Amino acid sequence: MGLSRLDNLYRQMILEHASHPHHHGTLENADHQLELRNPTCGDVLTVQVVMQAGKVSDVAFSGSGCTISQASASMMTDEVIGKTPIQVEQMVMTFSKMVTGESTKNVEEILGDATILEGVAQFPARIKCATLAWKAIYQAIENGNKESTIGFMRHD
Amino acid sequence: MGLSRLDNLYRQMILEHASHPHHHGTLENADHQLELRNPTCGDVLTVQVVMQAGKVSDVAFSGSGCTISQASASMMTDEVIGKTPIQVEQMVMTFSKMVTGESTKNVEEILGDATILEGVAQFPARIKCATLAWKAIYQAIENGNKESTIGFMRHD
Amino acid sequence: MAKKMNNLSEDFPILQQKVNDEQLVYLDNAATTQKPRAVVEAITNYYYHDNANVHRGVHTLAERATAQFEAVRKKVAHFINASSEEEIIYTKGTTEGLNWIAASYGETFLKPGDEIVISYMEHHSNLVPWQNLAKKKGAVLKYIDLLPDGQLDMDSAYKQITDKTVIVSLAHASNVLGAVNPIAEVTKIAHLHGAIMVVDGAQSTPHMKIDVQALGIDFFAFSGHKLMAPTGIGILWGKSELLDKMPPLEFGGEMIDWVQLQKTTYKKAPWKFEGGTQNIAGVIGLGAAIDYLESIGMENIASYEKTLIANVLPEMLNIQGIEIYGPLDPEKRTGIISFNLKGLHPHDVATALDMEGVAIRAGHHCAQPLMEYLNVAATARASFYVYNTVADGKKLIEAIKATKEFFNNGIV
Amino acid sequence: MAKKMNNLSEDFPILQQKVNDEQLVYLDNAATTQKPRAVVEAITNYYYHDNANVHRGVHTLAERATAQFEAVRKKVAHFINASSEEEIIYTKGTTEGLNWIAASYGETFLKPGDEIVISYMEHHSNLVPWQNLAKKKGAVLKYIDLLPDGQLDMDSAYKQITDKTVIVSLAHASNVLGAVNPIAEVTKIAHLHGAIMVVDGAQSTPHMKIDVQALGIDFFAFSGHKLMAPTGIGILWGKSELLDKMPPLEFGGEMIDWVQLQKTTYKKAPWKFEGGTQNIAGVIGLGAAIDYLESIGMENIASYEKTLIANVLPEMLNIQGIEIYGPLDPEKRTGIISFNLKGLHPHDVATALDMEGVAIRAGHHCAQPLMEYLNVAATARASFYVYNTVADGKKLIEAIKATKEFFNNGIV
Ligand SMILES: Cc1ncc(COP(=O)(O)O)c(C=O)c1O
Ligand SMILES: Cc1ncc(COP(=O)(O)O)c(C=O)c1O
Repeated sequence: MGLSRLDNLYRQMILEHASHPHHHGTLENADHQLELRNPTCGDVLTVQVVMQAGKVSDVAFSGSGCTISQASASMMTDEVIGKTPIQVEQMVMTFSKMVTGESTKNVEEILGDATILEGVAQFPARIKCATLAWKAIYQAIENGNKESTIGFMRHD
Repeated sequence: MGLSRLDNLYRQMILEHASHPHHHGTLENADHQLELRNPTCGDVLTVQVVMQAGKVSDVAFSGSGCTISQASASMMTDEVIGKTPIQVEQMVMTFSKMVTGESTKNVEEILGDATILEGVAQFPARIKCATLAWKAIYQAIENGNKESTIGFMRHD
Repeated sequence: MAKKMNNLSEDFPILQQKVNDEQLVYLDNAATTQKPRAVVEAITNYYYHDNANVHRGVHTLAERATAQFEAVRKKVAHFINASSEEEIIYTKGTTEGLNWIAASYGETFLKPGDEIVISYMEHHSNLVPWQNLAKKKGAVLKYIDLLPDGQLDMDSAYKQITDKTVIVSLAHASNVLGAVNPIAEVTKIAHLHGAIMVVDGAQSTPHMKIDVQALGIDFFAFSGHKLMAPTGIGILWGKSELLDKMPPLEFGGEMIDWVQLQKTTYKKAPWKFEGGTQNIAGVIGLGAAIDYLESIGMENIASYEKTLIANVLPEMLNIQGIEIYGPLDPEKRTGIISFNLKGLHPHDVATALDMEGVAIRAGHHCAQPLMEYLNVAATARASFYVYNTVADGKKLIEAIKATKEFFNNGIV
Repeated sequence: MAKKMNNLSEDFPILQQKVNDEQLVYLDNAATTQKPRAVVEAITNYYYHDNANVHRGVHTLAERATAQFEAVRKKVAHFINASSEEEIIYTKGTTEGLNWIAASYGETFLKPGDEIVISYMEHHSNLVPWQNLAKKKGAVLKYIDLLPDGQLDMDSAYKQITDKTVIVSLAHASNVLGAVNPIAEVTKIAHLHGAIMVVDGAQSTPHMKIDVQALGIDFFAFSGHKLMAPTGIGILWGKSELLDKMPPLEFGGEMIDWVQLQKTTYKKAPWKFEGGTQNIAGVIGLGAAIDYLESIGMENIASYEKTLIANVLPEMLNIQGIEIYGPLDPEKRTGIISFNLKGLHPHDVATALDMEGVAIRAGHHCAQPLMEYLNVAATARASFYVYNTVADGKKLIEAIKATKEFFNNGIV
């Protein structure tokens, strides 16, 4: 039956992250923050980052969304803590390649648990849900905004 | 050979009217005048009318155009002289029906020599060329303009 | 009835396919509809026999193309009961039609302080053009409230439409709630205050007999692709006396009467609005779609869809944890059913249903202010058309139940 | 070369027909072109397998449609060598593209007293939008002269383009004279004076390799239907940094980022310009047409057409009483040949040729100021494409001769 394929997308760990997301909430002392909207469904995600000694020391996200976007955000927050902006950038690139089905190296090493989202590649309509949080943190760090700004999600 | 069909359109009398059009020129004392443009080709025709005792007493046309439009204009001028506005209207309607292939009564009686243009019905792209002069005189009389105005040719 | 309803799907090759190993059940008709063979073949036939540019040509193909192109204009006039085919303007779709009214009529006649009245249920295409116009002109954009079941609140309509109102613009049928609005009644209010009445017919024209004269309205826009016609073709209807007063917007091509170096005169409506080469094959396809719809009969389509909904809706309401938006009485709605399942995001629902072969949509449906009004981030939306069957409805219900099961228990 | 030129017509079912009992010779390609089977089948295939609305959908068909729709954008970018597919905007055609530049860029950046420079050979679609813009903004519309053989007069270009010039807009190739304009050279002049360079590519894109970056220009518009693609689809290309500064014109649908009751934010270019459901099947067909053209090779098409013209033109010039407008050197022109026969109106010529199966156009070709400049009421125009052959050219010559005979002697 058709639904059995869903297991490829909604792995147990993903469902758990979605129902009990890590680092969900807001930070008082964020150095960077950014609001990003998924143009397909209108879901909004806000990511806040605290940097210390050139590394991400704390991170939080808020906003509602689907299972994939919530789980992806939750996993992202777990993985970026302790990373430098350059490392985060590499993670975002790797993640983006993974979920669009492009081949890329050392995925597990770079993405850790978030590798479990690779099943999204078989669900092209959900790629944007998965990448939302990653694009948000990338733009947040890059723009260096203390004030909340609204970022752009590329359309394609 | 394909060209032989042209005889249906370009009857000898039509070619003669086109090369030596009747009432071609301008009138000094026109009661009504109107300029009409064939939207397909940009040809322009000006028709002038003098009325006397409720009848067309003189008429002239000017402007360049194709064989069909020149011949049709020339024949029109021959036929409308001495007619009342109501008669002219009937002629214009009858002519329009004839060249679009609609059935209508007493065509020869109403249109006289201009009946020879009935072959136009087989050349739909040329209907506008044939009707230009007739629509011009109809609008000229109806609008009652002493000043030259520009009329509208219906698009279809 | 020339056609048997339950066999219609045979006319649609796309419906005879499996998606994710399951028979396709296409329930995304509010987004776009599928095309019967007759429409696709009309396009093919046009390109294989008659293709030429219209109006300007003397040769045989050009004449054939022009005759067909203009014949469809007459057909459309008859289809919506316009008083003349000269009131029928070819557009790209509903969005372009509504934008043109705003950009031509609106920019010409609106003054600072004037009011434009729309409702909370409008599609962005019948909202943002007015918002933009209001901002440009210093006018005020006002919203008519909805009743709790999603119907237009007529008390609010009476309050919002005032002597300052210049334009009232409403969806004939909502693309989210399925609600059908009492256009004739609102039009009377609008006209009482000297305002014009614009109607977004994108979601009504495919599903019911339209009579623009009986509605008493001033403008009406709809899209071909939502009624089995090709993409890229739509219709803007307007009353002749209004069209005559409106400036054209796209200059060039057949809309022109006479061009001088510093001055141009234009043709009459509708041609003055049709700048450049039109979507001729789209027009031909639209004609074939109207023929197809009329061979069934718009009244028959409407009543068949009502039966379908009367069948599906109670079963959906029986699903635990479901919330359905819009009126529940089949007499007051079209075949669009927006819903949410408790604790599940509509995006996840749509993905799950897709695995079952059931194509629905999830999101804001280009109606973000309505989402806010309903206090939801998004909804799932199943939308039926005349080729759907009771069996399709059953499959939808089953798939929704299986989806709930999957997400609640993590198993299939 | 993957395809043999002399067999191309087999790919075009419409060309395999008789018209007025004579084999059709279609020489009205400047008006619109015929479609190869590959293009029509791409449309059919889309409607029979993948049709859905793009961008908004989660289900399988929507995903397929979106992927194809966006893939064509990449293909077009490559076809005209744009630096990114984000510079490729889908339009209805050239006319819409040029109008959008005038209405968006022009209305935003033009000030009273500014100058717009075009030429006497422009199609109304590249003339009336600027005329209208100039009138609205209190700007001045100026014309570059032509040389006696119909080529752009570069001395005049140097004179007309000044520091007051804000926009220069020229046809890449004339639809009457066949002349190909030295766009790169004019662009340098325009840029020297701080003006932007707009190019009407309607008559060049079908016939030669386009490289918008090599031309150095700022905007480029063309129509699908003139290069074997469906009607109702065209492309507007613009430099990203300009598109980013331009306001959208048609509001609603996928061009939107976030809509609030009184305020809306838009997507980035190109999507912000694409309001409403696009001509999706038209886009798919455009992709198939580009594939077909590239399977021949744009350079091969250009050189084949030059050979064809080099063959036909001298024979036409030999006809007594013929006047040909435009440059006579095949290196300086496309396959458009406008002509008149002494004492004969072009309308009569076109009707006569149609009786011989030869489809040409007669009229002002939407270039009334050029007609005035040439001091003619109208011209006949034969226009060739890559599926035409030397035999088609011969048939044209014969038919012209027979026409002369008929009208001069009243006999066939
Ligand atoms: C030079 C030129 N520009 C613009 C156009 C307008 O193209 P379209 O009618 O496809 O918008 C044409 C074709 O008619 C043309 O030949
Ligand atoms: C109610 C309503 N209005 C307008 C539109 C816009 O139609 P289109 O995208 O065909 O321009 C739609 C469809 O998306 C709609 O449902």
